[in-house]
Amino acid sequence: MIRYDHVGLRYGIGPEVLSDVTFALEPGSFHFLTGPSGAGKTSLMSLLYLGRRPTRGIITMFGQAIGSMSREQLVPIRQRIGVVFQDFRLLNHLSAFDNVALPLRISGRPEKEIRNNVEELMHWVGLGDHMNALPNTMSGGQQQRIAIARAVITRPRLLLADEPTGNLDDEIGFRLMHLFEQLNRMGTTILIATHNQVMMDSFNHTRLILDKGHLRVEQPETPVALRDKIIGGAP
Amino acid sequence: MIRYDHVGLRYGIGPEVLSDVTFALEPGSFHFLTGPSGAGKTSLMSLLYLGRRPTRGIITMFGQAIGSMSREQLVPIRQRIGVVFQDFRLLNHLSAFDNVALPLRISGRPEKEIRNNVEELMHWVGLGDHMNALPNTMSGGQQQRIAIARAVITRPRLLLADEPTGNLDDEIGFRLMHLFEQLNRMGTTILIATHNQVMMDSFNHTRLILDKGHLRVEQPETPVALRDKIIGGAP
Amino acid sequence: MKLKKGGERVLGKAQKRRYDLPLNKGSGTGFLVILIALMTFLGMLALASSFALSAMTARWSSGLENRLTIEIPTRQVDGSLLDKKGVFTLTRDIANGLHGIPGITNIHVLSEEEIGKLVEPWLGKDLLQGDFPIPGIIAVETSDMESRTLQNIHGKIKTVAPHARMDTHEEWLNDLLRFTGALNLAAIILALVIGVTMVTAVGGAVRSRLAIHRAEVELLHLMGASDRYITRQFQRHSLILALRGGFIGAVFGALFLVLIGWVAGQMGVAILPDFRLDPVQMMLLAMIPLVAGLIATVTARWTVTRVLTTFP
Amino acid sequence: MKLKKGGERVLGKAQKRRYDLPLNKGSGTGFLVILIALMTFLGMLALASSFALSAMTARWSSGLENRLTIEIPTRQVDGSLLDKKGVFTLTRDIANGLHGIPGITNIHVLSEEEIGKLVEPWLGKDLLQGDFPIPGIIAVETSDMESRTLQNIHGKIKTVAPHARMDTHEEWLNDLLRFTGALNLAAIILALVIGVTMVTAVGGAVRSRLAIHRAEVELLHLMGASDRYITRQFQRHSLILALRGGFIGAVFGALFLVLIGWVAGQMGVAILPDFRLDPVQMMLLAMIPLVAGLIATVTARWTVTRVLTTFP
Ligand SMILES: Nc1ncnc2c1ncn2[C@@H]1O[C@H](COP(=O)(O)OP(=O)(O)OP(=O)(O)O)[C@@H](O)[C@H]1O
Ligand SMILES: Nc1ncnc2c1ncn2[C@@H]1O[C@H](COP(=O)(O)OP(=O)(O)OP(=O)(O)O)[C@@H](O)[C@H]1O
Ligand SMILES: [Mg+2]
Ligand SMILES: [Mg+2]
Repeated sequence: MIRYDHVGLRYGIGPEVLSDVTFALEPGSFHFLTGPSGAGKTSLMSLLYLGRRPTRGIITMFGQAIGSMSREQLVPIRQRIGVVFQDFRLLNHLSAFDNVALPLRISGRPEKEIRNNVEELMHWVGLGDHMNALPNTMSGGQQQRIAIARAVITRPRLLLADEPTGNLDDEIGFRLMHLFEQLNRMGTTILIATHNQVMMDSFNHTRLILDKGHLRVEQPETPVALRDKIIGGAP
Repeated sequence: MIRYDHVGLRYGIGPEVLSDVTFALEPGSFHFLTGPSGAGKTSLMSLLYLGRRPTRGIITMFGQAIGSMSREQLVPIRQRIGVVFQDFRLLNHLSAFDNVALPLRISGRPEKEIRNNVEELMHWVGLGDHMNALPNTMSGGQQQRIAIARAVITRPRLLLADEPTGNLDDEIGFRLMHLFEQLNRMGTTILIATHNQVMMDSFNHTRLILDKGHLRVEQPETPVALRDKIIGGAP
Repeated sequence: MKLKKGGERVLGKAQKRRYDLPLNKGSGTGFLVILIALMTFLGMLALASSFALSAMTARWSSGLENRLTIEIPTRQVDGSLLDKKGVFTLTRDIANGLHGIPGITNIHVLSEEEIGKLVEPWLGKDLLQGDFPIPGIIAVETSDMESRTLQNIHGKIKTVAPHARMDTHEEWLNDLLRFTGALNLAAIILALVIGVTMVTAVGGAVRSRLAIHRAEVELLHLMGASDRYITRQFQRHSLILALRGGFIGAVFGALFLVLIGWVAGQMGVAILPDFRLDPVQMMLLAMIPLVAGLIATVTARWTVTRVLTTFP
Repeated sequence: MKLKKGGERVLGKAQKRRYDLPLNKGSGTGFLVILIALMTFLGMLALASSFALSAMTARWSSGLENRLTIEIPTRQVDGSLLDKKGVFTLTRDIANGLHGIPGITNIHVLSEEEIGKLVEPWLGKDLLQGDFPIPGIIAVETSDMESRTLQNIHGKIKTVAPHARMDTHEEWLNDLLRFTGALNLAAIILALVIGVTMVTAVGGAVRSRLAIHRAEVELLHLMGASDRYITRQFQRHSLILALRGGFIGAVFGALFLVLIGWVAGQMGVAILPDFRLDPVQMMLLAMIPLVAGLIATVTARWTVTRVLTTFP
């Protein structure tokens, strides 16, 4: 579904942040993206959510080479991608509800459907009683959960999450990982960037490891059983 | 040095986010602050860095009751506190260097001293070659390290850090925890809010546990040895 | 479902939805409104002045244009003086002679009383009550001021009374027209300045809003909002602000115009005797805020579209 | 150390340090500059106009104030006509009689030529070349217009020539003064509007900057920056913008004034014959941008201080 061929990225005249990145995400797959701070995870993500164009290489998304596409042609592709940004990027003047509803409104869904879906999801992430709160009156973890809800509300075909559990305690973190797994089972392709070793050890998914701009693929080191050993029976 | 007596906080007409919080931080002590997302950790922090006044209770800082103090009187107290915000709060128009130098400039130190100190510290946190970068061209972990550098550059008497390692991999995370320990040995009182169980288990410090606005104190559950068991010989 | 209690909330939502961007928040908008109000106010004054000016020009020049005066002095070419009767005869002869000339629409020989009125402010009304002769004056109206007509008239005069003089007021008229032309030019320049200021202001405001909310705009963009979706928000916002400013400016402008008229009336100083805006002019004045709205919308659309093309 | 190569960087830093807040970034500043330029421009025109106006008033009224005219008609009270010589004698007698009256500073008997010039535009210059009498006119200047002086003059005239008339121009003068008074009032109102607009604009701009950068300001505050430290930045920023805008406005204003003078000169239309700004007036005009700067600084200081008190 997603295919990167020798993709490189540099910012301005700086060094290459990503070089020769080649990989493929099959439909319905689940990957972790990891690597030290500054390795280029967020940069790779930004290529994936079309927030930036690569300086070289060929990117194919949903079967289309995006290199030659115009801005307007990218619109429908963008609508099929859900993103959890590392820094959340919530709209501070909109309530939690409206933030989560935003992608649905952009794609023009009827207001009734929006209301039902959003309310259900917000209960699910534990923010049922924070519907009308503004983001900057919420705790870091609450904001992160809104960001996640906003990313998944459209049931995107591709979900990109950058450090989605950095501000969450393990219980909620795992709860959200299970949400991702559930989406994945319903067909969403998922890529999660994380530093959280415990999280990666607990879920049995292929890892893309970035180091100084180079990508390598690694099958999970530890069996699922390790999760229970370390966490001691988390959900 | 810091004493809270039956302190309560509510936002506007909402419920009490903190109720009857009573504790003391002795000079030179090191505490973790933990609790589930939305428990009130950041709120308690904001009281500690004087970003907010409590709705009830008595707060004593550096031997002075701050309840009756005017805004101008708080200035010198604020200059003795270093804060790492959960959302970093870097100034996006200033270079990394200038961000770190800001507290020194506010307190009017000579430019030469500033230059030496800031450069040394930035090398220490691994950003020696990012001096002139603007914050929004840096990775999440790099930004977090700048935020930490800015908080410790003045060698504050009280250091408050809210989830300071949420965006960092374990190696750098531990490196920075050691920086905090070193500061602590030189006399700085430290309070770190975190969800990172591994981190808390690895360092042998008293924990303040917040749950639904109520605070309780807990001595470390695990011996220092546990760190090596789990991490496998990290620094 | 529309009539359910939920209807209100849906409306509330719908209204919120218009502003996915916090354009209506923040104190940056007050400015633009004030500025546009100011510009509209100035624009109205300028336009009203230019209406008044053209009315004035019309009135003045209608008193002079296509008019000429023929004066028959008492002293003849040979130095001898005509008596009262001589002047009268000569004047009548000239007037009669003019009747045949094509292009002349009216001939009026001023009576002694009329001439007396003309000089009264300077010489007192007693001057002309004596027996001595005064010059004759003929006021002529023509359908045009073409040189052929003038030459015909001039020729006729010279044959009858070589010492008579013809005055076409040309110099005075030219001065007047030049002066009002300059004022009109000033009004046009002012209108241009006002327009440019509005465009700059709206463009600048939109640009600054875009800069401030760049992150939000980028986010909408990344979520798959089309350029139209984003542009529309800025457009509508600018339109509303401009209309608001325009309305305020127009109200103040109208009040000011009425006030000026009233004050002038009170003072009895006839700055512009009998000048009244006609309905068409009033409509034109009332359209200024709409023009402001249009300028704002177009500027906003253009600015946003341009900035959006820099996005990936 | 100052002369080391590092010196430059230190300077660079020092300059950056002035703006811990990104006030100099972003496109919000262009506006304020334009707006202040506009206001300064208007202010200069208004002030210059009011200078011109007072010069005009002075000139006009100095032609009328403390002056009166005495007219000796040819027809006497009993209906008989005076001859040329009679008018002359009577005029001279009245003039002589006036000499003794206190308060009179100048007496001038108009010659026949002068009177001829007065009526020439209306009657042609030949009218007075005959033998018939014309009225006598005496122009009198007084040190004041107190009623005692006027009564003395009036009394003297009546004893010599009961049919002579005295004209104090009072009506015309009053009209003129009322008119210029109204214009001056308008100039004052305009100046007020300009001032208020500037205060609103700067206040609004500072407020909006504060709103936009509230997080940054709060951060500085939390880091222990005093109110003075923060206020200073806004103050300096506003001052610089206002001076820039004021300078631009002043330059355009000066150009415009010169242009108007030139155009008027070219057209030969003596709108204001011989009107020149004197050095003091030029200095006052040049001070407008400084006033703008002052207004901006004070407004910024006041606004920021007020907003800061809402901080914990
Ligand atoms: N907009 C930008 N302009 C210039 N350089 C950038 C920009 N964004 C990122 N970089 C640089 O690219 C490198 C990779 O950054 P990136 O954010 O992709 O790292 P990351 O793997 O997400 O790190 P972290 O785990 O700390 O979030 C960093 O050295 C950073 O300084
Ligand atoms: N400015 C505010 N106005 C109103 N409510 C607020 C505000 N800030 C926080 N809250 C509420 O107070 C509660 C505690 O928030 P706080 O940020 O202190 O939690 P936290 O312990 O830091 O959580 P996390 O681990 O997710 O960062 C939350 O329910 C939040 O919604
Ligand atoms: Mg990152
Ligand atoms: Mg928090």
